[in-house]
Amino acid sequence: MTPFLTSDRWYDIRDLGNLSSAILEALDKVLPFEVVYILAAVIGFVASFLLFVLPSQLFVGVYGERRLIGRMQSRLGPNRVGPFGLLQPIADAIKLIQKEALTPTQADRAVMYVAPILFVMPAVLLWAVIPFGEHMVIADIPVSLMYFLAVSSLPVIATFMAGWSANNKYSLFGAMRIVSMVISYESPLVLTLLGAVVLTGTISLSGMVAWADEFNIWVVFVQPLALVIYFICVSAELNRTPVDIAEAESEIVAGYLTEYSGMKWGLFYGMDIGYALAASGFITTVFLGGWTFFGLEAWIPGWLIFIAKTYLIYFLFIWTRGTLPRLRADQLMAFAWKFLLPLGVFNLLIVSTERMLWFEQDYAKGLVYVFAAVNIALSAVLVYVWARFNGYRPERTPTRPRLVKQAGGYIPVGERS
Amino acid sequence: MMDGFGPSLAFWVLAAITLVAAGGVMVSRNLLHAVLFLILTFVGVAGFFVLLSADFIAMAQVIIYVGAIAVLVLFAVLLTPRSSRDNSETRWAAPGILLAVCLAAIFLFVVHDTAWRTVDAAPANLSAASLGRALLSTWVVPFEIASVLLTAALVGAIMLTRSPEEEAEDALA
Amino acid sequence: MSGVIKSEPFVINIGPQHPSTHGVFRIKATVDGEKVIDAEMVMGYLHRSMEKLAEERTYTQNIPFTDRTDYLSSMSNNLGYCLAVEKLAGIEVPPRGNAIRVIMAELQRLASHCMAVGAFANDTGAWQTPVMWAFREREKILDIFEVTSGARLTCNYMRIGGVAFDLRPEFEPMVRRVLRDFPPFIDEMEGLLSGNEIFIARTKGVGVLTPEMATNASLSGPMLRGSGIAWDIRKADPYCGYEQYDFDIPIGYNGDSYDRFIVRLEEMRQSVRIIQQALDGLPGGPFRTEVPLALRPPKGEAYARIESPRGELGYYLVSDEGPSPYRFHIRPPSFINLSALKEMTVGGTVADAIVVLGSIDIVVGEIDR
Amino acid sequence: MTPGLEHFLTVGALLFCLGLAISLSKRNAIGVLMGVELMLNAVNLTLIAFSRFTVSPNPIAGHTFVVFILTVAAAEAAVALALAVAVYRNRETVDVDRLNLLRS
Repeated sequence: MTPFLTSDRWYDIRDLGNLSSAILEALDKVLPFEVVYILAAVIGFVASFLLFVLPSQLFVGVYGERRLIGRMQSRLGPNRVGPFGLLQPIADAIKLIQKEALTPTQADRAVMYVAPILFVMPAVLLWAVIPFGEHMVIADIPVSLMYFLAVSSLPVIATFMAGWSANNKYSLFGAMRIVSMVISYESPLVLTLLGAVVLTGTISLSGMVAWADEFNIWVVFVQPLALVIYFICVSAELNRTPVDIAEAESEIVAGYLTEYSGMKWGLFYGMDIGYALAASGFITTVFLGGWTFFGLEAWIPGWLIFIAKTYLIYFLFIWTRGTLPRLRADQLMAFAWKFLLPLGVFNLLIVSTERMLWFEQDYAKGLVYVFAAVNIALSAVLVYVWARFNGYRPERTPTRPRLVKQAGGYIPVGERS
Repeated sequence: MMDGFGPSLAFWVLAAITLVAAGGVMVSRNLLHAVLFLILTFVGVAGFFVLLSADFIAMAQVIIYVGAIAVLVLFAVLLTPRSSRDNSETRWAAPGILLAVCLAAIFLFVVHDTAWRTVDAAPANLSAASLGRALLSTWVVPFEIASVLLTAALVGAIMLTRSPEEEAEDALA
Repeated sequence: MSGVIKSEPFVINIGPQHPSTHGVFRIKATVDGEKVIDAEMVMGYLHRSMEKLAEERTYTQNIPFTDRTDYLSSMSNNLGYCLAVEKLAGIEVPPRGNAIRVIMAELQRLASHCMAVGAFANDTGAWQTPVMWAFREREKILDIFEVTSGARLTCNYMRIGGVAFDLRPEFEPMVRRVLRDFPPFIDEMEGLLSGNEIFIARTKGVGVLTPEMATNASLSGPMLRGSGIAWDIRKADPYCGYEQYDFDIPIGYNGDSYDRFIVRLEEMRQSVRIIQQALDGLPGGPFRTEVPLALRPPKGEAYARIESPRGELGYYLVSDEGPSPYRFHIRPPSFINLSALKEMTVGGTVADAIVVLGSIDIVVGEIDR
Repeated sequence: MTPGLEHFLTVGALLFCLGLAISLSKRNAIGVLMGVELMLNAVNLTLIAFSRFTVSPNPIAGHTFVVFILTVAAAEAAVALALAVAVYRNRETVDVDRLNLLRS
């Protein structure tokens, strides 16, 4: 049958707790094997959804993000509904459901209705291949990294549909921007992931975690540049500030979301967070060793480590959002093509060379630590040199104006007053 | 081997989705709708690839066709003006469709009249790793030529779409 | 601008309801893809006919109107109007009144520039953080205004011949606290924005005003100083005893949005210096010259100008010896500064247009009056 | 009914003919391009089906072909769309019926 269906490691609920494993073992005795197997998968999916995705979405994504951003902006954030304002996301959802879902008269109604649904589906599908812990992956397919990339290229279509169908010029701007940005950022994104793939020699996410476990080093230490580029690219694809040009509030009102209201808007908003969380989980799995922590996973459940790392990466998303201004659309394009893409190619060259050396040394365990040290230094140098080459001259931008004592006419630059 | 209810159901659903969506490309008057139907077709074909144990190809299909080509087409549609976004037929539509119908008849006849020698079990070495090995050993020359082709296409596309102002800007620089 | 996307030209309305127009202002921009090829300013959505209404009220009754032109710097507007009336009627202001006026005007400049800098950062896309930080500091100044005049935004504090009330005892510690808190805050903003590569990329070289363009459009304030022209009414034509205080005029380098931003930041530092000096040397004595409530200035005309946070704010009054002005005219800096907007936006992108509009720091109440 | 090689080939043939009909009948150059993409997809489907079902010493060859077709399709789409945009810029139309500069 297909690799999707034949993989022998489905989601195994037994890792989550003894109660469910007891139930399943009891069922195993009375029911046929396949039924119990599928039951375990379903329970595992529901459990992971209830235990991780939904709480993350609501309480880390919506509440935590607003609360943290509030603290960064010296305000309190939501603190009225429930204890510490924890029920705020639910109150928001109730409000959004009550609101009327408006559709402009000249809008393309069918497309406008379908777009939010299409936007939600990939966000759920993405979690299928992320390993929460040992054997705790819903579909452990051999090409899970490719699967993640493929599925995460789908929401672009939905956002484009949303922007185009509303028949609003701001929405159309958002649609144009997101389409052009995704074309530009897809290539450095895939190139940098290729670095991680070449290093670990697998395109299975479980395989990558296993690699990190085997060599006792996370991919990020050997591929620091790849993580940085991937983080920037994925922020661009997810429309997170500082690269949220598709829904840039101060420029094009809300971009492709301008004409949406009610729960249709809520789906876009909620799933934006869902995609950021999924990307955090992906970064954790590929670059930060997934559910392993240098042997600590023997004492702490792996899924707790995974969730902690995911939230840490998500905090980075929140932090950049709270701090940085937004780049212009053409600057973003130039950044992708002139800066990130060449750096990704350099990175790939370096890691391929290292992989070749490593192969000749018969994958000696110590060598990877040498690579890590070399790569960290090399990445810093590369970024700086390439930035200088691209015209990065901070010393040419004075941060203080000139001061003069007397009022008068024009004073050319360089003239003492 | 394609036994069992699941693969059968998957096949029929995918066939329906793919062919209906392809028909949608044909009949929809709005060019944007046609592109959206085209994307659905691509996804359906990717589903077929999964069903045929070609998981790497399926993912590549989604990444390249949906993530890149369809987005490019959408972009091109946006760059052409609203007035030329209809998807109507030319005067020569009828002969073209007739030709396609005839061809379909021939194809179907050939497909169903030939006694194909088929195997039931999927071949063992259809994994991504063996594909990579094949690409870099047996097929390494076409592989390199394909990369040259891609580069040429990239450069060519950039040169084609440059506007006169940009040429002037570059001439000054 | 070769990297921007092109399409067929179409018209896009930036405003009157738009998050970044700072009020009900509208730019009718014709764009080709993202590139702005034509921009038309549409204003008047907030017109309240103040100049005509003022002809029906007494000189003192007109002071609250001036609060409501530039509602972000009501103190400066009060001051400009009172100076014009005093010039018309020949009234002297006691030294304590002048010093209080200077402190208030400079506090108002701090508050207004906080708003300008924060909103500008918001326009570049620094989502809410700088603006909230700036509001935190502005709040302390508004508290001072509330303690002194009873109102936070529309203070109505200046009177013809001085100020409305004397300072309260809480005033000085509160101002000292502001003076203590402000320099670190400005450094903080500088660290957050001035050295930020993205911020520089967004603002450097955007909306460049050459000195010729700036003078031809008769711009003033930070707009003019950003273009490298050392011009400040406080130095060129001192009022309220500004000549006693030691401060510098910050001027920019190329006249782009970035220069206007750093000029505003530096002006806040200079304002802190002025307040420090004025507070240290605050004279005693009366704070107001008593003038009749129904003032009838002699026949004639007067024009008084001050350096408001946005530039040269002028009030022109004509008296026919009646109890109310025969003609009342405001030279609003926002309105005049806006005249250069088209030249600065055409050729850039829509995103640039927003940044340029933010760097002008308009207040629509003042444009439409 | 259990799907076999014939079923996949039928879908591929129908898809190919639909693509052909689209590319022959559409007025818009982008529509023509979409038809071509459909035909390429149909060919891919057929190749993968053969590689999966037929007796072959080297079944991965079918996959390799598909990889090359994907590459060519990407290049073709980029160039064709660039052509469409360039043609529009010069002729103000992408209607293939009206691109008849060479007609006397």
